[in-house]
Amino acid sequence: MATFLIPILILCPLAASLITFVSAGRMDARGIGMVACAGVGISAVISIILSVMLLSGPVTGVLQVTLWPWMHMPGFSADIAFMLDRVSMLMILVVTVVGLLIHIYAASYMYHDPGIARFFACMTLFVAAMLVLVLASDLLCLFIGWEGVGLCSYLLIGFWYDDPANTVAARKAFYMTRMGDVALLCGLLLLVTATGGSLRIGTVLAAVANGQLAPSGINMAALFILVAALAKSAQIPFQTWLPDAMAGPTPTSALIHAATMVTAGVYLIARLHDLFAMAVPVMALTAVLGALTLLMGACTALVQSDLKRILAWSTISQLGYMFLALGCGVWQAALFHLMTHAFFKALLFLTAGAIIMRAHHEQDIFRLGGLRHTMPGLTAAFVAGASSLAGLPLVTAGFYSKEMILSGVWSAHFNLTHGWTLSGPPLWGMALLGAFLTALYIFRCVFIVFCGKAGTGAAGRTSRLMSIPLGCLCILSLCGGVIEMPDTLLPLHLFSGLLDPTAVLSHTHQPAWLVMAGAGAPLAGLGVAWVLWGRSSPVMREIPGQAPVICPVRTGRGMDALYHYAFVQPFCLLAWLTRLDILNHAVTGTGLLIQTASARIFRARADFLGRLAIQATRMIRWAGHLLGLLHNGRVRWYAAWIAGGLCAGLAMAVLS
Amino acid sequence: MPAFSFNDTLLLATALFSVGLAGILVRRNMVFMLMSLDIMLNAAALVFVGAGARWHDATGQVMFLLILALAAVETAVGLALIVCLHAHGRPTLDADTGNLLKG
Amino acid sequence: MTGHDVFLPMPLMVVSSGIMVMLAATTWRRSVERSFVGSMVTLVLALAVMGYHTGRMPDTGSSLFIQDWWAGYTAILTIFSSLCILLMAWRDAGHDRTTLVDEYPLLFMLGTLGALAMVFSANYMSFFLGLEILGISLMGLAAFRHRSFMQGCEAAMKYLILSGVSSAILLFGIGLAYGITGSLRFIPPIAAGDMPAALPVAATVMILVGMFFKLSAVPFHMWLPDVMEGAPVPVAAFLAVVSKIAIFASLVRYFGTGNQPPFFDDILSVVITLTILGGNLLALRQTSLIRLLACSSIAHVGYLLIAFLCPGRLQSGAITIYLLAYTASTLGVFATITAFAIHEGPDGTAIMQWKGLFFSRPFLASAMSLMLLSLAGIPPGIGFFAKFEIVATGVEYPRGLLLCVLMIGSIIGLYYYLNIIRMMMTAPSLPSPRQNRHARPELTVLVIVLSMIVVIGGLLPARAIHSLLPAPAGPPAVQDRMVP
Amino acid sequence: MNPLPALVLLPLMGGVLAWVAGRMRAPINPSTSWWVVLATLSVETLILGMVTFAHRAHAGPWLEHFSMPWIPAMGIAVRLDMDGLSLSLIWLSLILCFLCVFLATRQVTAHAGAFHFLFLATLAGIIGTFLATDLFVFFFFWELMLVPMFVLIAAWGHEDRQRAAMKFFMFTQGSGLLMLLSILGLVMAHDRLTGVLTFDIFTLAQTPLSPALSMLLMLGFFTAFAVKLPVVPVHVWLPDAHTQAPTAASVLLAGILLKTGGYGMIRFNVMLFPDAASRFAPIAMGLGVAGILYGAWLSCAQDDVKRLIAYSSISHMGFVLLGIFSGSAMGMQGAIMQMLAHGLGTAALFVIAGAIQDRLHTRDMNRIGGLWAAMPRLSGMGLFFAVASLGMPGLGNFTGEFLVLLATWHVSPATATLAAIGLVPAAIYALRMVNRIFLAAPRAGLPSLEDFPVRHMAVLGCIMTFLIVLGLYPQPFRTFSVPSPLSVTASQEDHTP
Repeated sequence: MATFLIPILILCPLAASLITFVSAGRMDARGIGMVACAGVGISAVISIILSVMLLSGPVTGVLQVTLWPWMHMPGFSADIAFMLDRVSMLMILVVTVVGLLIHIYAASYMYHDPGIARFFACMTLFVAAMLVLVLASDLLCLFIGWEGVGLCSYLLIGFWYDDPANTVAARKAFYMTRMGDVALLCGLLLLVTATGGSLRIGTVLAAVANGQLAPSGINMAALFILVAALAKSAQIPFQTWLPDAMAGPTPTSALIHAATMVTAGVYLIARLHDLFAMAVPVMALTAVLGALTLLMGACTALVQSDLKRILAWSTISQLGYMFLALGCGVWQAALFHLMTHAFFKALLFLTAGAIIMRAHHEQDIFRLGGLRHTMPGLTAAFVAGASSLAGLPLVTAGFYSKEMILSGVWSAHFNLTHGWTLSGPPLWGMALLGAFLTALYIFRCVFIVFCGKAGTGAAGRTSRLMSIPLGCLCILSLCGGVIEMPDTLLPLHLFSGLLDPTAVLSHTHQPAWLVMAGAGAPLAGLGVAWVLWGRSSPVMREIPGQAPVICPVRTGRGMDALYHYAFVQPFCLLAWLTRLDILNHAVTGTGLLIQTASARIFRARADFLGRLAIQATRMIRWAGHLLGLLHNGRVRWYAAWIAGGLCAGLAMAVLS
Repeated sequence: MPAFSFNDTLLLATALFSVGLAGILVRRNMVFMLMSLDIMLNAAALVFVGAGARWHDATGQVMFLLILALAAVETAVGLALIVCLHAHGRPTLDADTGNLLKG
Repeated sequence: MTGHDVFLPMPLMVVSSGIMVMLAATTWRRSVERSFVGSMVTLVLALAVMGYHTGRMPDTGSSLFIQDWWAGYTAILTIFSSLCILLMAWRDAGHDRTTLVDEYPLLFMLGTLGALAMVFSANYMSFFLGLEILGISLMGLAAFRHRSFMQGCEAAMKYLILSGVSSAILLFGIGLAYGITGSLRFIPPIAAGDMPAALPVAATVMILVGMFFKLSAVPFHMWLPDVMEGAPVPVAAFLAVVSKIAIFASLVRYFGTGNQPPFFDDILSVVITLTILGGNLLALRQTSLIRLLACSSIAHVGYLLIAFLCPGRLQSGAITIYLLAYTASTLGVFATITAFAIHEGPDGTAIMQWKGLFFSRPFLASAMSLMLLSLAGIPPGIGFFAKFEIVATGVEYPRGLLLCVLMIGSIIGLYYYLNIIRMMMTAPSLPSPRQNRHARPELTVLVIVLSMIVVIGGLLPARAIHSLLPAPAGPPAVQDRMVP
Repeated sequence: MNPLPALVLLPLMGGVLAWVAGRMRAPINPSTSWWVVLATLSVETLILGMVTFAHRAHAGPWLEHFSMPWIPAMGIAVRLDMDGLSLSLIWLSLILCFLCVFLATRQVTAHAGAFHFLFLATLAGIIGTFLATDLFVFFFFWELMLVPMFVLIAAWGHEDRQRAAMKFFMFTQGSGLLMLLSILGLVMAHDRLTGVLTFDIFTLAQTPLSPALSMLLMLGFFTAFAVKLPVVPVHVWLPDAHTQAPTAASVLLAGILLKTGGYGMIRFNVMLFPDAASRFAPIAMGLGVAGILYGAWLSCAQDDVKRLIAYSSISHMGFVLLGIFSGSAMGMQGAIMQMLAHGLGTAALFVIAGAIQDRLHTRDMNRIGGLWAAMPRLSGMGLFFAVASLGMPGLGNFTGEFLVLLATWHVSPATATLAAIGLVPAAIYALRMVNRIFLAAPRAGLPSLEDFPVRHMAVLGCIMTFLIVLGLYPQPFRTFSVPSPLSVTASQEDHTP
């Protein structure tokens, strides 16, 4: 029964995708939306049934399904095979449930778009690919999903292809992730060589545990996979594609670029955590990159003015948290944060989408304003999402997951080679700073958008079809976190117990002030944000960085000036630095370089080998011409040649 | 009693042959070229005569006669061509001007 | 040396008596048609009597003529080519009613007679006679173009002087050889006791130079393009095919397939290299089709000489099939040119005139392409197999350098052959006016027959491979039966 | 009745019929020759189907054998043998021919009969090449197929067709001469050792050769195949030929003609000279990687759609070379899969490019503009095949590429990494094409265009299905298309039925 359900789980959205694609132009928007929602809905139901079966009875342990052999030959075998364990169960739940909510929302959001069929075809195809990704029990099979989600992401970012900027953004996203894919492919090749021909996750992990891989091999493989994950999850140094990816429709941003696809990297590393646990340097690298990304993302989010870009940078920053957790070995915390992040970030995006839609497609937060009067419901939803993102203590899901990460990071310790060690507290400090900044930037956004004087007028109302998912996501992002709590509050470990009953994370020995600090940082951020942007006469309305680097200092305002120098100026600097975005420039610069180089070569006549061939033929022609000159038509000259030939022949014959 | 040995005949023939060849190469007048050609052919004929004398064989003389006939025929055809060219309005005898065909 | 065996091969006899009859007939009544018909009948008769003595006459070493399989084969090729060329020439001559041209076929016949004499000759004397009969009749033929008389005369004059020079050299060499050995037997001289060692060498080289001139191997080739361009198209075909077959047959007979002098290798290698490269490079820049064919025939001589230089099991097959391929393809090209020339007014020797032929006359263009591809050595033409055999001999008797030269030459050759095909495929800029199309059934038949030979020879070349080469001067070897 | 000669001769005879039908006057429908072609292909498919399914019980590696003396004096015989590799490649050829016939050759109106004749003649040459096991016969067909292809390009191609055709012919023919030298070298070496003059590869495979000689001979073969494949320094002919050829010829060129190079490398380089091939492998693999990167890089800079696809073929063929010389069965199978998938995918892309050219009369991507709005079906197909060409897992190309990379990784991880890096520019060129002619803003003043009709979509849909099946369930093809070893001769099997 259960083995039956897994293929159906994947086939439903795939079928929906095919139907919507083929029916383009023959079915009305409503029907398309229904088909898509039905496809994803059925798989949501199936995934809930599967979870129930897995947790409570008929199926124990891991459910393996092998559909058919893919490539079998001496030295290598791969199958189209799926595996349902608790990690993938969590993931399919997130994917299908959040996916369903977003689809319902999108059915209304995209109702008037002429390309709705293409949109839903891609969305459902994405869901199918994502399910393949999370369910695959063979890493090569996972790679199908891995590339498939990338393709769908490309198609959806460039959905409104009339604007070249959108397609450029789409291609940028695909290229950057493609680099990671190549790394993943190399990692797979390394692993399959080491394990002797199989990429089954179980086999790979067993091989790692048995010591079939040399330590350097493990490190290399982990590094390759890390690069892939970094690219997919837009971490340093690949972060630049994600903000641009906001060119796509908002539901896409919510589903792909916030809730699911970008977390594939996190999922992959969590899946292979045993492998990573053996590669300490890579773990340390993961942690450091995660910490750096979370800080950088937060800082950049602080100076953005585009609503969706703020959310995009915040996604990068939150993914940084997950990578930090993965690096510190607390992969359960990473997955927990992945789940809560999916809830609140989907909520934030969807709400933002609704706001933007009603505000005549205005995305600049400084042109919006005072929206709490015109759209109270959306305000409530956005505030709920924002507080969950900021991790306001106790009442939000984000608090618990972030707390879990923080406590995990505190006790992390890396033994690098040659006596170098890296311990948790500095990373913890960074994460805490990040928590503070998170609250700061998201509430800056909240205050600017919803408080203050009214900006662009709002029109219409949010349809019921859109509100239902918003409501559900509100509930999830507020209450979804209580299943796992810090020991200081309550020794409740449902989530980590769910993932791995044998290894429940508990940090009983940690001091209580850690939790207090973790709870205090968002509150402080909220306070500062209120002071800076929330009051009736806000300190700053301008975006730092966009205006001249030195922001207007209002003299005689004591505290404000202090705030300004303490926070604004460093942010300005940071913003300036991040705006410069060396990597982004480097990437575009390299692209430009390649382009000019190839253009040069082409201007110089196709390619130089062709040129060579042309030169050769020219030489031959020239030789022919020279010979032609010898045949000048004079009979005496010809006779002379004969005489010369005779003499030469005689000389050769006699002298030889 | 042979007045000349075969080698002496050969030397003479070679000299004649060279004279003929040089004539062809340096003279531009077609009539002179035909004459040089005859000299060359006769040099070859002389070799046959000498060789026939050496071996006391009549075949050499036969060849000599054949070569004479050839020389006569060549001269005849050549002169006929020159006459033809004259008739078609090309009075010059300069061989170098006849280079319509080249390249 | 008295008492040559009075042996005359039958074809030679038939052809010479035919010529005499025709000469006598001119005194009776002059008629172009009768003259052509008479010559063709003579040639067909000669073909018919070919088998009469073939292979049964042992080489006693003192006869004037010999009729072995090699001679028979080349004689058949010669007579067949002459027939084809006469067919081409028929209407060409008839086209030109201003002067009575019944001596035109007669001259062809004389040329054929000379070629046959060379092919059958086993003695310097008969060889020399044949060579000169061929040469002198060619002088007459070359000047036979009335449309551009000056060029014709110039060609004849050039041929006269240059072939005179080469004849003189050849004769000088023969004289030396005679002086050394005292015999006119048609084999390379071997140093006798009291002679300086250089003398036979010089004799051989001079004879070789004379033959190279007639074969138009570089650097003795310069006359060929000029003469072929100046001469009428059928005469050019005669020059390119008949005279070359005859002289090559003599060359093979003279040097045989074994006892080659030591210096022979070097000289021939140099000449082959020069010939292939020179011929092909020269052909690259030609705009006249006839000149191009002249240059390409120079190159083909080079290929043939490779086979000649590589004694081995495959040599005989390679030479025979290459001769056949070269003859058929070249004749085919010339037949196509003749067929084309009549229709288009000018004689169709400029490549530019062939532009767009595929659209106006697809049959002609296809035949032409087939022939050119065969010359270039592309299947399904017989030329493909012929070139394959040549390369095979080169590989069997390792001659790396010459093979490299052959490769380069073939690639260059491919370019200019393809260039013609490409030209025929280019759509003409103007729709060509439908000019007076005389029905020329005999040329159409000729082109079809030659095409069939080329294609069938390419697909079933097995029947054409036989070891026909003359035995290397000595007791006659056991020979295969030749298929008529 | 042995089906092998029929397989070769049938297209030829059908071609002649089509030619005759094309020259018929008024009472006969002008598209008769097209119907003749269709009928020929159908019969051919029937025969092939019989060969495929009737001989399943016959367990030996060679499915069919045919032999007939041709030139006994030289030891040449018409030897045709069929194994899994040739069978699958012939299937590929037939599928692509159907694709051409349905989608491309009907557009040819000028001299349609001659066009169809040449088309089928090329096919006959290609099938002969795939079947021949006598080196002379192989060479004969190898040269033979060039001629009709040359005419196709030179007479029906686009603006610069003749230069392209000349280049194509010169390169392939010139390298063919090198192969001829090698063939004869091998035969003569065998002759010198055993005194038997034969061109039979089963016999020749057993010739003991000195290392230097075998290397030399192998290089001669390699050069010819490298030009055809093409490998990077000698690829110069390919972009021009592909760009200038008419659609059907482009499809044949990219889909099958290039495969003859790969086929030759497998059959005549690796299997005839295993030692020399393994010694040469590092260089060949280097060339393969160079081809992958260079082709992809140049492809990224093209504005001409067909040229872009042509350069992408060079890149894909680099994988084939890499796989063949990786020295393992896995790499070989990867190369074969890659050949099949590339044949299907690139052929479809050429058909689409041809359809665009037919409608818009340009191949310049700057002047085409976005077509999705006007022609969603065509654009959707274009998108699919572009994605296949960038190596999307789950489609045929990926299977091949992965196996090749895996086999290469066993030999040299660095090489495999370099080759894998070639997948990044692959994404760049494929998506660049997608975003310039399919998913882009439509050009101003676009005339109303006719989208692909349903029957065209059905044909392309079949190709799509093949690609997906190759990508997701390659197992039967993989086991099916294994080349048979030369140590087991087909005739031996015949004697023991």
